[in-house]
Amino acid sequence: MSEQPVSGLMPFAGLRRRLRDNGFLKSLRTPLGIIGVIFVAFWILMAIFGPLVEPYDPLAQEFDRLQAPNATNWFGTDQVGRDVFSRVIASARVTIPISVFIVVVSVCVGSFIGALAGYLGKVFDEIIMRLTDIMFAFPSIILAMIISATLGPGLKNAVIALLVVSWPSYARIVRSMVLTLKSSEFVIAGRLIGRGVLSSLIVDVLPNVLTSMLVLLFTDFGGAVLMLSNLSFLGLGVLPPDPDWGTMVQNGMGNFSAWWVALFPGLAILTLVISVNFIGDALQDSLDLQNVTSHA
Amino acid sequence: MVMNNKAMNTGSNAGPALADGSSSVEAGAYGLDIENLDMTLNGKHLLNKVCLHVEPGKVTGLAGESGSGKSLTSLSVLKLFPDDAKVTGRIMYKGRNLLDLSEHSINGIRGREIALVFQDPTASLHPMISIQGQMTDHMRHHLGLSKKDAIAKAEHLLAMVHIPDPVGALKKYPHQFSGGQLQRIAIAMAMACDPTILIADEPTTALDVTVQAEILHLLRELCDKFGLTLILVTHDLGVMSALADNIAVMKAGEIVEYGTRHDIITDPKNPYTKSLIDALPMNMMKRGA
Amino acid sequence: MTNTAESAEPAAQSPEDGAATARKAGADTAPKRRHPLARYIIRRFFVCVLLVWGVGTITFFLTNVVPADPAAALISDKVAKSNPEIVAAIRHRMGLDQPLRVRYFIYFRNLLHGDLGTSSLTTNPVSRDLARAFPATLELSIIVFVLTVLISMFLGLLAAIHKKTLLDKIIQVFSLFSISMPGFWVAMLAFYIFFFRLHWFSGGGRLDSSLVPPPTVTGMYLVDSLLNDDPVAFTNALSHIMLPALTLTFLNLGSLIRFCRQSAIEAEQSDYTLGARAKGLPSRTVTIRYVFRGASLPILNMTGLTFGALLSGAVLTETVFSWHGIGEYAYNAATSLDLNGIMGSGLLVGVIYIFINFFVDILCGILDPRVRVQ
Amino acid sequence: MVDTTSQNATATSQNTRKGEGLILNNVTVQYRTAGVTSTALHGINMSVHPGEVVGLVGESGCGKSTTAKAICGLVPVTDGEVRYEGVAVDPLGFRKRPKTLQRIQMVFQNPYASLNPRRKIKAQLEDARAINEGTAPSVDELLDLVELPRESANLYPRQFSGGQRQRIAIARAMATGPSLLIGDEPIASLDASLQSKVAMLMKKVTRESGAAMLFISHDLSVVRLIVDRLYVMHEGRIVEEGETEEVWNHPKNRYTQRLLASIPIPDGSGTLPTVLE
Repeated sequence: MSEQPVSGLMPFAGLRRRLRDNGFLKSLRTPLGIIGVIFVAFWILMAIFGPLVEPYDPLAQEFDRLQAPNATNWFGTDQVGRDVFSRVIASARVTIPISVFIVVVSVCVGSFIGALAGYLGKVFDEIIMRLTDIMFAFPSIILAMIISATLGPGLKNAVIALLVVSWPSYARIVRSMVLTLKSSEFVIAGRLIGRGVLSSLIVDVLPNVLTSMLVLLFTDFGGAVLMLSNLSFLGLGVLPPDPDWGTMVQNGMGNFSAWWVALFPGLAILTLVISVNFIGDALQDSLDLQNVTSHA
Repeated sequence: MVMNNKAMNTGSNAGPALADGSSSVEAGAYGLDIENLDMTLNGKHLLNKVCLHVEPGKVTGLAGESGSGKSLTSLSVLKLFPDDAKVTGRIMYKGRNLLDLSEHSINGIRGREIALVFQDPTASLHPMISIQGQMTDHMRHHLGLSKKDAIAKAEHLLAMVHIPDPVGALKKYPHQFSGGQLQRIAIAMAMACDPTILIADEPTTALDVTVQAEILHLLRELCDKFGLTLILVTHDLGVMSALADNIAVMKAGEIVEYGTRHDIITDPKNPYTKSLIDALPMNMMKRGA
Repeated sequence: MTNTAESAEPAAQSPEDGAATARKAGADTAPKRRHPLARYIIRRFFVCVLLVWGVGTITFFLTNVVPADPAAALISDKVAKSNPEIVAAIRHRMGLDQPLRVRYFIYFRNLLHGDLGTSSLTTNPVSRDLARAFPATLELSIIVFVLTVLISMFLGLLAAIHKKTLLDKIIQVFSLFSISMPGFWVAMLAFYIFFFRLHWFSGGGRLDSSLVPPPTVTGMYLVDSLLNDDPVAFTNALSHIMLPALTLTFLNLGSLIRFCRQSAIEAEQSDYTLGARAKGLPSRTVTIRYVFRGASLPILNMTGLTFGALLSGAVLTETVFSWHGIGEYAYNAATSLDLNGIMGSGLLVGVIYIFINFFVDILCGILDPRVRVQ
Repeated sequence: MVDTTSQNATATSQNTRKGEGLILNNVTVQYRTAGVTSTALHGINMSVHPGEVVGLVGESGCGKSTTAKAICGLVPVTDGEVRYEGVAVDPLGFRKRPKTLQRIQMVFQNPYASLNPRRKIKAQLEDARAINEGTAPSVDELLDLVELPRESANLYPRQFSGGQRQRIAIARAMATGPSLLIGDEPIASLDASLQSKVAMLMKKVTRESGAAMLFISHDLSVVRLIVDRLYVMHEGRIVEEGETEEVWNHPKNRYTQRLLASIPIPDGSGTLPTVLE
């Protein structure tokens, strides 16, 4: 008696239709939603077509030092004469993909560990929960700082540090969701008709956790960008001379009168993070609406 | 005075509407008249020209399945519907239309003249405020009693609803009582300002059948002792048959039939009411279905 | 919402039968548990001790196990390659030639004696540096914590009361800005605009260099200057602390406002609020006595977490204002790879954070009758 | 097995099926919540013979739901034993559920949580049909069985009312060809008019397939309608058992008497239920 082909696994078709049904696209049409979409689109384009858009080579120190924004250098030049505008654009190519990577990987790792902890329970659950408690005992940036300092500065180590710091919160969220789902009737019914633990997890539990995970992906992406910039600001993330918003703002620390060196990279971070948060809020509101209606 | 109203209700008008709904039969007992109550909330038409005459000093039952609008009707009497609901019609009480009252003046009636008891006492009482706090705050607001007098009255009320050790109970918190005891406390709280009308919204649905019997006795006792006008909202026809004098049956926001308890239960005219009565296990047994 | 749901015990939670049986047997005959609050505090304390031990283990793991050769990590590669005997000497001094178990024991013994090793940057023992820097951060954190909690509760509850109005939208956008801005950048902007350009506040350091810091009693200039009734020092210290305090407050407001708003909305839509309105209480009383109290516990719990975010923020902002606290110390340690300095400050911040949450938990336990009274 | 349509034929008399059905002897279940051990079941002795329709009634918190869970292995039994067709029922651990025990299926109280919201009805019924030892009825036949339109197969659970979802849950349970169906408060969340209909439906489908049924509810009047024999449970103990009409008309136990007396009779007479101490 072969295991039934698991037809329910392709959730994305259902998801698109459900998002359209519950007005996620409608909620995007609010002023905030529109601004959010515009800026996110802008930054994605910058990340993809950066090299075409950058007027100058982000690494070339070919200009006079600390020039205020002018016709040639729209955002002025930094302390070693590099064009700030080109570096801001170039940094998007680094920060955005890395942040997406961090969030996606930590969501997957966290969800997997959280699901197992929630589902297997007892000893495994206890160990995972105590471990996450300890990880939460450190304020996030400080733990990341310690780990990346020990591993040595550099983007690779910073990413590792951020992954280690981020997965516990997802593990906790997924664990609590799995705990409630595990005791819900349709999962028990699945076990009663002979479904094994793994198949029950994949067919019954995870599809119902997935939608909330997607919302988390959006809402936490901004956090990942900020954390990466924080580490770079501390000199533990992207190493000079590579362009990164965090390090660029730190360069501005040295010479305060040249306000443009620090202003524009910070603005880049702000516009990217706040626009993603606008979209995340819209997604959250429409899903809350959807959860309410489905159990009316 | 038994209403001999045999008015067949084909339309949605239920029972004769006494001109001003204020003619009192027993001394001090007041009824109320709901006339063409209509409500729409974000596009959905929830109540459709509800007309109901609540006889003073009697128990008027509002029966119907979930989603029939019976709870909404009872809450509308105290204007406890969401602000963005569009409501028309009149609810005549003591010659005034409650729907036209300002928030300030309707507040004067809520809990003072018309009181409410909810389905789930564990949810409608604040978990972090003591029983004394929740029993005396509205008493002191409406009646202007001093703290000492309010506590004394609260003890008397708890004794009236057969709560053991009223003095000790006042100091406790809701989580220290069983469901049945909490409902008694909620009823005592509703009776605090000697209301003329008590609205009980599914008062026994959340309780076990043995506890339910005790609460039904308590409600009957209060009605007889204080000449209280009771609006009993429930889906349970057994509870309705035990307590209500008149019954209005609601379906999809309309009153489909109104009559005395005996007529509605034993000789329903409206097909929907008939289907409800036939679905009762007792009647299914008889027919050997 | 089917309101005909019978009260039959929920099929899902089987423990309900057991607990319900106890409750069903009348509240008084339930097994009497001696003063539940004490049990609650003791349990929280053990969790607290476990967490501190966990934090210590993590820092040990990171310093002694992760880097291939902890000694080499302390000195620059060039030196390590040229004369191996220096490396051997350091290894011996750090006890690295001992088996891991023994080093673990030594590490914790040192910790208990407050020995966090010496900083490669300042060459002083890390614990002395931290002790000197701690009051500055403590002073700043207390002010920021109080400001953050008060403002965010006010704005959060205001937004909840005026739900879906323009005011609510403005507060929401404001908190989104606060969440989305990088701390170090905001600090620099504030420093540049309000000190460098507008001179509204004095910037840089905790006191003008021309003034003599008040004799240290608590190490906190504001308190010490008051104790020595030295108004000049007090006003100067105040104007120095305002900018970092306002910046850190702004950075931490965002998430707490959103949380307060959410808790207040949930309390406002709850059944007990409807019950209070049905009693005819004026809406102001309903809001303060029922809605705020209902929302108070989750909000209080959240403030404990805010303290964590605050300490993180300090690391990124103290440097901009050259505020010589733990944050700046951690920053300098990080940027110069002073491992002991980083571990020490990380450990201290972790332990402070654990104890803050411990006290917040206890406070929640005391305020919540469901825990305090069984 | 000859299907007797007359509603109160005693099943035990024509018990031609082999096997001893469900036996609970001296089953005790304890829970440890927050350091306090509370006992939900104190030594329960119960049995459901093949083809029989048995009722289990009691108020909330009396242990009815724990009994249902113990029978399906969803809760560990602290003492005593649950046996079905001679096979001991062990707690459902991480392994798949043993074959014989797959013959026990359950219908739950909350229809809104009984079906996987992400999968179509057809997929969920197919999963159940997969473990039917005989020839499982087709999805269409199953939907006819529970009086639902055949097009329902391609819809999602959120497109159905509470009553319809409960019918689908019954169809899923019957798709496995069970020999014992457990109804754990299956009608509690339904509208009053639906409750008797769904209860009668459950009896019809089990009777037609020759399966036994344990119907658990706090609503005595509905239970009386469909069961041949019943147990009354109070605070984790069985206080009375016997033929339905016998227990209904001549209850021996004090608590049963109090329970029966407190049921309001919908006869329009306005008599309050009596409260016995």
